[in-house]
Amino acid sequence: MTTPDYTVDELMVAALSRHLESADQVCNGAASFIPVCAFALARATHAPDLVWLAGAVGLDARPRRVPASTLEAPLWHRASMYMPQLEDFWSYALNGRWLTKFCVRGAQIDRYGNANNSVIGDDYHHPKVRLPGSAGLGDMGSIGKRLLYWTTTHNPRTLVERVDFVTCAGWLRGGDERERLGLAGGPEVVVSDLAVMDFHPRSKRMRLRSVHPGVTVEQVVEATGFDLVIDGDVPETEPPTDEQVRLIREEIDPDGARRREFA
Amino acid sequence: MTTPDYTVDELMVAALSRHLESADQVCNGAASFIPVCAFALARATHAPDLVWLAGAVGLDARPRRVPASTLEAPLWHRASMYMPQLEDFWSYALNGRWLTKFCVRGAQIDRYGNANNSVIGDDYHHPKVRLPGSAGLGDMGSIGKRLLYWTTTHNPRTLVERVDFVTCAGWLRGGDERERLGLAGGPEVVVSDLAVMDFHPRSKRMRLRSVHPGVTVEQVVEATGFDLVIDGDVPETEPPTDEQVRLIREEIDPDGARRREFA
Amino acid sequence: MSKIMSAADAAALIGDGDHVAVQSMGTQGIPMLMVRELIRQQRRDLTVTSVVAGIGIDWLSFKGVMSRFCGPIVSMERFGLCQGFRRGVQAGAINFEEYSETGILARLAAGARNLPFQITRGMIGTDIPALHPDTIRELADPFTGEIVLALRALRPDVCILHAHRGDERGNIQYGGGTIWPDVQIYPKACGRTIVTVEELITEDQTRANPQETVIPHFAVDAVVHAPSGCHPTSFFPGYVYDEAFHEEWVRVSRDPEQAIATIDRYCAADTQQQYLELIGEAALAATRNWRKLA
Amino acid sequence: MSKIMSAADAAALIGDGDHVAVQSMGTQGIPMLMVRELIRQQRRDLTVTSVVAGIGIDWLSFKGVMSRFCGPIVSMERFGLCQGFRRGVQAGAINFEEYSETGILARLAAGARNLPFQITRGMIGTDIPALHPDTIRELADPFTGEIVLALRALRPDVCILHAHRGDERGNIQYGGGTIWPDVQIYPKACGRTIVTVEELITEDQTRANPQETVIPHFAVDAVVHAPSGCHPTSFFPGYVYDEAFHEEWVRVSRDPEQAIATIDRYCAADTQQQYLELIGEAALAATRNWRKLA
Repeated sequence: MTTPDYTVDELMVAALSRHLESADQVCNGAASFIPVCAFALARATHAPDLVWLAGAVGLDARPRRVPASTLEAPLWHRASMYMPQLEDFWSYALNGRWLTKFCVRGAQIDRYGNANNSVIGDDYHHPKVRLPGSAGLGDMGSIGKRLLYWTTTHNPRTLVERVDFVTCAGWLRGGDERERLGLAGGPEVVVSDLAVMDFHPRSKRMRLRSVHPGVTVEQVVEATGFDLVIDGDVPETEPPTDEQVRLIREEIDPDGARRREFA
Repeated sequence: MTTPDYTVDELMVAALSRHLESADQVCNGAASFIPVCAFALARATHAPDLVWLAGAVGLDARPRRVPASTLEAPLWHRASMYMPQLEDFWSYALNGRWLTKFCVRGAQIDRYGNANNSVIGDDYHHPKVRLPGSAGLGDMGSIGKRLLYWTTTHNPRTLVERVDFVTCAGWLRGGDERERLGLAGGPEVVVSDLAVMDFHPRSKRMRLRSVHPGVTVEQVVEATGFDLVIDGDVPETEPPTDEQVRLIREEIDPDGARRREFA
Repeated sequence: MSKIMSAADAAALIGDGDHVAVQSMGTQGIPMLMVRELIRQQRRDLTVTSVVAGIGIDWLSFKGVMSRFCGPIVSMERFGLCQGFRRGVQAGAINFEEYSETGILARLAAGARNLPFQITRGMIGTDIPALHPDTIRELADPFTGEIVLALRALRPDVCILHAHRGDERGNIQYGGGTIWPDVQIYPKACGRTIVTVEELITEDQTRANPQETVIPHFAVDAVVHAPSGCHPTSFFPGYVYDEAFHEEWVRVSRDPEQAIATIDRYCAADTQQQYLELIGEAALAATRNWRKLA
Repeated sequence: MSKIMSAADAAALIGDGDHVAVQSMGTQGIPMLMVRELIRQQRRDLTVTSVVAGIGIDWLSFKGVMSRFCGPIVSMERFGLCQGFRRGVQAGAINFEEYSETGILARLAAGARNLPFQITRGMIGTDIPALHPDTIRELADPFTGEIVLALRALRPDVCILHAHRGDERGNIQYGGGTIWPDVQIYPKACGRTIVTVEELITEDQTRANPQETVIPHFAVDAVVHAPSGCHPTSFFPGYVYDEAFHEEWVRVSRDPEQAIATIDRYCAADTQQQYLELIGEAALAATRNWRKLA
């Protein structure tokens, strides 16, 4: 067996990019290196018309490379529009017709795809750890977006039975609860450093779809804080092609900003 | 008796300007030549800091002279800001702290200072005359503005007992009705081509305050479609000073745009 | 795939009975090329929304294209009432669904943001709310009980705008002057967006001045090249309204036959170029002289 | 009467216990001169609202100036959590009144327009609404019965913004890049407005570029000259964030004593000029090099 010529960050970028199409418009928030690389990879390969609103500001930006921040002006280099947030960005985001997919990284993600970026601990007002807070997550889970989760820390502290606080609405308590509240969209996929998950169509429980090359199903089960749904044989996650790896390393992110997510 | 060296349009401009102070911010709408001249006169004399948002767009504009339109770019020549209407103008107008006075010309104005710019006739859906419509009037009467009316057609068709349709909320049916609806502001003055009126503090009925030089109280009563409140002796409207007339004719409106209102 | 197309192809995006939001600010910024094209294609039964409708609505009224106007005002400002519109309403052929400015903007803002309604304090105490029980309701503030008006979301089928520049992807730029609400709100509230532009530019030119882009390409369906496309209305800073044209219109529009003959004459032009030739270089040159008015 | 004043005089417009909206977008656009001045003047018990709070809020937290934060997020983006803020909340010394972005923007938009509330579809299904029974209520659309969330109007006492240029009347101009919501909404929602500016200009210069004016003078109370006034955060297009400064802050802020000593050292500067001398020309030059990051 030869050592594969890619690293897990590149695998994740390629896996996430597969969930993006030419007809989509996406934006990114703070410290979102893997999504930003995935958008660029999708645009360079199978989704050339994917619209990317860099930092929720710069339309179709063409940064020379992924910079050290995904929320600063270097990211929206050569954009065709600097979208004002108040009237424009939020109107397009709320509208329902555009920006229909959104990538989310939560400090906690639970079995129904709810995410927590607010507090760790049982008492919101006296938390063990105060996390940064909702930002746009508190909106994006509720306004019809198809949510694509990523996390570089697939472990029982991140993937939990139930989030301590629902900052971002996923499938709530599963089944049709989301639908009953009139919420469209919802979580579709979780790309972690070990595996790719989706959600069971009826129960809305997180389901193991593939394990990354070199990772076993048992390792994933062990690293997950709840029982994953496992339907039959679990295939291996498709590895990035040589060309995808080359694009990521040479064209998109030569500085390796994506590895900041593994600090 | 010598012929006075001013015309009624100049008298009206001077009379209206007396109701503006340095602390005010005002804007103007379409075909508002008398107010625009009054703003300029106030700024040139007793209210140098009066803020004028030309055409609800151009902040502190300095047009060379009053142009043929009060809603086109020549009016906001040399402005210090082009105020976007959607987010900025309407926020400042609704806010309550700014733009607290507004000049209104209605096709009909009634004894309680309600104005109609919508339809003439009893049946809204089958009007005798379809007027241009509410524009901002339907807002300005309801959002706390102090309303300054002007009209160049003081006759029983303009000054009516009851407007056929309330496009702009005045004192409604008088007394405290406006207050009971929670509406601040309200009509304060009516400057016509014959006289100056205000509103009785309690009943809110229109009250004759002064008649223009050369006009008798009887003529005003005759020209008004309802019984004006008359408290004792009615003085003469203060005529414009020579300097005011000079400013209007030579500096502010040398083309006589103000006389378009008497067509 | 380029979004640049002819006025005729763009007008095909508008069907009989559609609700069309048309940019208009009295004598300013009316996309007249598209107004003429709707007349040429004999569209019927349109509802039109504008902020301050002007000569364009008058033409649509005379030619029977529009059966309903939804907005705050129809007026050519210093040139007075639109006679075709006035007659149409008085005769019962056109329905005027009248709102205040904050009223129509609240309806569009709700549509833009996929919210069921927006609120305003405008119109309270006036006779306007009672006209519209289906789109204006009193609503108690859940915190204090205070009464405000809720305006129901409006989502027109299509909008027509005019701007300074557009590229083939559909990015639209504004190049000076104030931003009217039309440009900011119609593309979000309306199902399809048609923009006529003074100038076609490349995407690289768009990227050179991203701060001037006001509509992102993904919200635009058609870009139509229309130099002097607002004539006889003004479009800052390029040209002012055509005073003589409007005055002639005021004169002929007193008589429906003359009015229709006038409209037909201009609508006979197959292209914007032909239309501008009909207008003549002398008249166009006069509209480029701001000093005449300033 | 000129509105240009010193940071000290501007800070006098802010009292103990005030609710202060502070411009902030993570590592971008924080009016740090005024943040330092509030620390120098030992303000207490402030509530601060920001869209994306950053290092400024961390300093106010460490120095006990702020007892409540009202907004969606506190983060220095790639530099991580604000440790002083985090400790303050965990210790119960600071209350974090958490809203989503559309939530805080709806509250401010209502305040800006003197409306009692604004609605959003954001936060439905999350645990956030239940935290705020006094400011978030479910509301049925009066037309369809659909449930949305009503956000109560917020009217902070004062706001602090940073912009490219200002004149003595108080007109404020922006000169490039995107317009953050702070600039558009705080001056309308807040009782008083303080703006620090990179450059002082004359009113004639303002009139030469009216399309760049973003706040009218009548909504501005104080203009404070602050070249590089957002350092160590960025302000497009003039300068990027100071990477070394932030990294050093991440290091020292793990230890409250070191953190406070660091803050005190910079707050000892009496003027912006003195502060910039403390930072040093080499560090400032590095922030003017966008290429390093782009």
